[in-house]
Amino acid sequence: MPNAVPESPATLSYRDAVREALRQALSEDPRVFLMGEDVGRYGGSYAVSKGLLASFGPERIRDTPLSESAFVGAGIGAALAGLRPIVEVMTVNFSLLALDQIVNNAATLSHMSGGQLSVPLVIRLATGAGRQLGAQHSHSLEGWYAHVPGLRIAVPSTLDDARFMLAAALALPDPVLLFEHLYLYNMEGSLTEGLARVDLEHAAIRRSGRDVTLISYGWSLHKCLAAATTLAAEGIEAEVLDLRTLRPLDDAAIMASVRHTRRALIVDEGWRSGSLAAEIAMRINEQAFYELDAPVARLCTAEVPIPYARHLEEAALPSPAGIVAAARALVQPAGGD
Amino acid sequence: MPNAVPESPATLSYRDAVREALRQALSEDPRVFLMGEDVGRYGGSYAVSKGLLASFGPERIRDTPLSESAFVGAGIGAALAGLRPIVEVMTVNFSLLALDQIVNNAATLSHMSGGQLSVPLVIRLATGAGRQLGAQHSHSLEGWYAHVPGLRIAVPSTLDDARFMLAAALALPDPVLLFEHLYLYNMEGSLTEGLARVDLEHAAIRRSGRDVTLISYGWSLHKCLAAATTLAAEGIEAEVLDLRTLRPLDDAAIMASVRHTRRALIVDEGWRSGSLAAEIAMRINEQAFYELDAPVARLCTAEVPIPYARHLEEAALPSPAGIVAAARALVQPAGGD
Amino acid sequence: MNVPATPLTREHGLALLGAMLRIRAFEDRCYQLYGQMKIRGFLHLCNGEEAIAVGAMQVLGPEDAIVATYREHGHALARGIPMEQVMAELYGKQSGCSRGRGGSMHLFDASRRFYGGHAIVAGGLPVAVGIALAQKLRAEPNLTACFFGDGAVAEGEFHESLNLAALWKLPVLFVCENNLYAMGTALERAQAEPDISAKAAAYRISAAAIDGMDVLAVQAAVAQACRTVRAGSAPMLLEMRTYRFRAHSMFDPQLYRERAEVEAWQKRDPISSLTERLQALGMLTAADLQRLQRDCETELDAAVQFAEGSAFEPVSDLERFVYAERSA
Amino acid sequence: MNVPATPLTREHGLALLGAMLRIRAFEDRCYQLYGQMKIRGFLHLCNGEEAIAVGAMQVLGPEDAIVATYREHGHALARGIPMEQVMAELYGKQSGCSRGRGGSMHLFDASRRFYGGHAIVAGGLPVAVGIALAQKLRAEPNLTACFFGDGAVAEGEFHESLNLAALWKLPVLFVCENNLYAMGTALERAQAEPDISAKAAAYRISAAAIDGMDVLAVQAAVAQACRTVRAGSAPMLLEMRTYRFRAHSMFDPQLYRERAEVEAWQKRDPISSLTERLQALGMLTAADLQRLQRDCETELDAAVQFAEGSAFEPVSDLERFVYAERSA
Ligand SMILES: Cc1ncc(C[n+]2csc(CCOP(=O)(O)OP(=O)(O)O)c2C)c(N)n1
Ligand SMILES: Cc1ncc(C[n+]2csc(CCOP(=O)(O)OP(=O)(O)O)c2C)c(N)n1
Ligand SMILES: [Mg+2]
Ligand SMILES: [Mg+2]
Repeated sequence: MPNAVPESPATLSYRDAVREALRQALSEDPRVFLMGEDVGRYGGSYAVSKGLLASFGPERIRDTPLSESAFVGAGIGAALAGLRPIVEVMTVNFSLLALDQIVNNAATLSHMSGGQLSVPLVIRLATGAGRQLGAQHSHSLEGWYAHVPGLRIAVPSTLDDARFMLAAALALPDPVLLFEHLYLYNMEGSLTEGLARVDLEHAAIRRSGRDVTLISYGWSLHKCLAAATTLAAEGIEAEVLDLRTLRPLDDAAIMASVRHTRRALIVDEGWRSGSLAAEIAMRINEQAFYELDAPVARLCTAEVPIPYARHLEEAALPSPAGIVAAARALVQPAGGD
Repeated sequence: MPNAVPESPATLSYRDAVREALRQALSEDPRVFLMGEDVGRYGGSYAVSKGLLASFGPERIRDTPLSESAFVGAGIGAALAGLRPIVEVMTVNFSLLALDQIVNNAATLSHMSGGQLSVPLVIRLATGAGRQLGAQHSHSLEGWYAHVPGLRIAVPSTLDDARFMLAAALALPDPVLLFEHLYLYNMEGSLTEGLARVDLEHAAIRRSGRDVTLISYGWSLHKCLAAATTLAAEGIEAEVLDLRTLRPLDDAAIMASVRHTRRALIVDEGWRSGSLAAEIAMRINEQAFYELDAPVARLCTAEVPIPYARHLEEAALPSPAGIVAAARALVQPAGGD
Repeated sequence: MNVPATPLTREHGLALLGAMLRIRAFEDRCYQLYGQMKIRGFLHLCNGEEAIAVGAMQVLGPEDAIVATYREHGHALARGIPMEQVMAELYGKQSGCSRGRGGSMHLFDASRRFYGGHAIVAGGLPVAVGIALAQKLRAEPNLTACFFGDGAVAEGEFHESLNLAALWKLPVLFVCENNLYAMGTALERAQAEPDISAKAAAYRISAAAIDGMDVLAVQAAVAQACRTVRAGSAPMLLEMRTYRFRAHSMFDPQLYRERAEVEAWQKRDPISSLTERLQALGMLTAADLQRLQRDCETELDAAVQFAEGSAFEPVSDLERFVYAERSA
Repeated sequence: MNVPATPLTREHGLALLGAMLRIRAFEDRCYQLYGQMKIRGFLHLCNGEEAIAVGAMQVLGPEDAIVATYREHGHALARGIPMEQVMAELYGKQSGCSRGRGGSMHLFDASRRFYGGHAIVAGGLPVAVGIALAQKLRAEPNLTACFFGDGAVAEGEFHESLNLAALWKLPVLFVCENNLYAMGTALERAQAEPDISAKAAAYRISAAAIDGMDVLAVQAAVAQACRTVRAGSAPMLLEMRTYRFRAHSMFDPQLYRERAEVEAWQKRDPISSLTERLQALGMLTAADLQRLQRDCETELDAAVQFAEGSAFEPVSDLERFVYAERSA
């Protein structure tokens, strides 16, 4: 039986949507609990879990000390032992302290035990730049994590996904990292009527077009959508593909769109070298090289630790204007090189 | 004045070459010291630093407790304060415990302080699979590290580089990670006569050819060289490019070779998705797309935590036979798709 | 710790008071400027905790090194980084002490051996250990003072760093600013053993808990600790018991603590305490106080003007300093 | 710790002795097989430390969970993973307890709640904390026993994990196998405070140092600790003082310790000690001993035969289990 569609207010924020997802998960499955720094009394660093402590109590909305490695590892242990922990690592920047647990334990235990163990753990992390938080608080490492076999990486970039991806992640027997871009928490809108679940397998076309495919996720997705509007006014119809999951990547959806438009621009907030964009471009070249009308292009973050000053930070990140320019160059090349 | 060429035995191992490099650095610069787990009394986990304690004493050949984050961070601090630490992280697998220090501190401090600080730190790490050490001891993460601006990543893959890259790294004001493939430590040979230094800027052609460029580094480089011999017997002349530095990449050398051969196969021990191979391919597509006769190909490690059993480990890693087959397919396509 | 009382002179008393007032005024102005969106990003103010930075910096010499956290305006100012450079940094200007690249959480001044400004909790401790290692290997008489919060104590790096420093007998003065909360998490909900100074025994480090609201107690304790550290080339841990009067950062509804608790601590405000003490000793007149306050405002106005008038770094310089420009 | 003496029966004494002999024989055989290149990778033998695994497993119930290190053959065997499955694992065979994917450092048996086999030093501690958290949240009467070496104590995860377990009152029994060395690094060159059990105070955890060469002492201490843990649902730390007779792993010239030290400890061999004790009590005849040893060899021969005869997993299965095959 599909779950009844829970009631949601007419408009809500991305933050509310994630909170509703948590509330539903906690309500429906006694094995689920949330743990992380300041998820309880503080209400979550980004106010995502506000109110949950009152509803579910401190055993299930569990504040942790500053001990990323231990509480992520504890999430792994609890998952091994049959619970369904949701671990919040306040931001991806701090997850570097827990990387050993994530890469050496969560990602390996199923395979290394010959399939005896599984780690049904969900880790939620705020990610991204754009709020002038400086070099130690602005990483976009979801693409980097997507390198690691054994992990699943997903990015809710719409309200619907913010609302329903968590349940999909919890239904999987594997460690899933959900990256929430901190710029999206305030995004408002309404959920698709009647929607009650989403999958963690398929990319989604968020706008159709025939001239070029803009491939993206997270905050960059919204920049792509804005760019597509601008491009449309110039007569360029961009298709916008929301990757949704970064590991595994939905090759079929990527290739289908690229075969249709014959041109692709990948927009990714990761640093350019070794970005997820490179991987996607490689796959397009591996699978659809002869159907391209132009080399695959990418727009990524400049290769700098993200600076505090607003104008420098803006210059470092992909922008709608930059996307427009890059897409235009793909569609209307300046004349051979 | 260039350094006098130090005397080295007629034949030596890669391990000996690294040790000689350490010995020279310690002898020539009082600011240099080596620190890490078991570098002293034990003689180094891979016997690299054997004998150095007796020569330089425990202050400069400094055994550390198992505290990767603290002693890597201490290396950063000592570098900030004007010393030239060489930190040995026994293997890259354990560096995950120090990742916060490497990514959030070593890589950011120069930029974030507006250029006031610099971190002239060298981190040496054993890397790679191939010795049946299982999933937690077989990572190849050098390509992954190459994603991070502020770091320099280099890989000595020949005896000459094992002997002289360290000095080049110490001469730089930035954090440099040197990845030594554990399979190479026993490799024997002799140094190029008269060579006294190498740079950390240029890739090197290790074998010339006209039909296809094999791009690689580390243990994979030697697999490429073996494959090139086999291919030559079939009449396929492969050029073998040793990347030497993974960050920055020597685009000019890569493009020059690819423009010459018009075909490229990248061989990389990292897991396929998000591999350095994808980045290199992307750059080739960005810079030399119209000069390619075939899509760039790659051969990477299968996307699995490396298993213990020998046959499974071998199946997971790039092999000379696999390289031969992939290169052959590039040069003699099986007939259009 | 048995801290001998130093006789208090009027001059020294006014200097301490002035230094604390200056930080308080700076923080209050930052608060306003944040509301005006002149300062952005995360902003962590140290109101209530001024005595620690001020008391400690009296003692530390110009060759000693300092490592601090993201709540470091007070340390930066007390260390002598010019206020205008700190303010310009918060404005993201090129004239800022980190050229506008660091912001509030990443103040640096190499010339004053002020090594940040670290925004990863506990991330500064290993770095401090390394600086002290350099000091020791060079046989310098200097030490490294490392400031961090109670929240950092739970991190593995605290454990690893204290052990390394003690094992290698390094001249690190670990100064824990225990304000009882890490964001919204009260110490006793983060630490099985909430007595932080007691943890030093696990590393054979000597430690003391100090009233961090009393600048004279802080100064005396740091003075004695520095003597111990320099003499033995061994680390020491001082736990400063303090309280932050404002929110953790600018986005904090403070659901986690009672108004009454805040008010009780406000009664122990280090600035009013010292004011009263100096008044009681007849060392401080109303005019003195007015003058000190006026001086702060004058300096602040100038700093704001400097920051407002400074240029932004050109965007073309974005990629400078990712790799160091000077040679090694 | 005040451990009441349990009256020793012949049956129990022989069981303990047999279990230790079995592990010793297994390790010695592994040593040979490694020389023959039947076993590859890293191989860490536990000769000298058998009393800890054997003593502890007497006490732990089938529902208790176990987390161990890469030096875990003894724990796996004492826990009841069939020897043939362990041997087959070392051969890399599909019939191995981890299907040949894990090898010596990564033995697993979910059915026996044996959660590895962890090769990152201290990496198992947070996992153990999490398993215990699940036990507590489900209000089970079970506990998690977490074995680790003295080297792990310096890692941040030791600190973080002990704090979490104590703070949350979780049923973890931390068992430190202090064999005085982490590879070549002697404890006193790794720890400013080399008394490991003393560190527990920093987390308000009760602790005891036990003679890890005395299987009866180990068993008694673990029994009492388990009672404490189960009763209070709070962790405890036992430091087992022991020694490894062989090299750290197979590639270790042992430059870091004196032959005399090794020999002194060999005199305290847990197997000969118990043998002598049982003989003194008249509970062990020469025939008994011979039988026990023969049993070991028989079992070992069968295990080797099983391993040799088992199939390798097909290469086509390489990518199986990267993601779990069963649903969540
Ligand atoms: C490793 C890490 N985890 C989490 C955070 C988010 N965070 C920033 S400040 C803070 C609280 C730190 O408290 P404390 O150390 O007591 O310092 P205080 O803010 O009280 O001065 C947290 C959790 C961080 N910056 N770094
Ligand atoms: C995090 C980490 N660092 C380093 C190593 C390499 N290493 C393997 S075992 C070992 C020594 C561990 O000593 P201890 O914990 O005392 O266990 P023992 O081997 O004595 O049983 C080291 C340094 C590792 N496996 N993991
Ligand atoms: Mg605090
Ligand atoms: Mg040991």
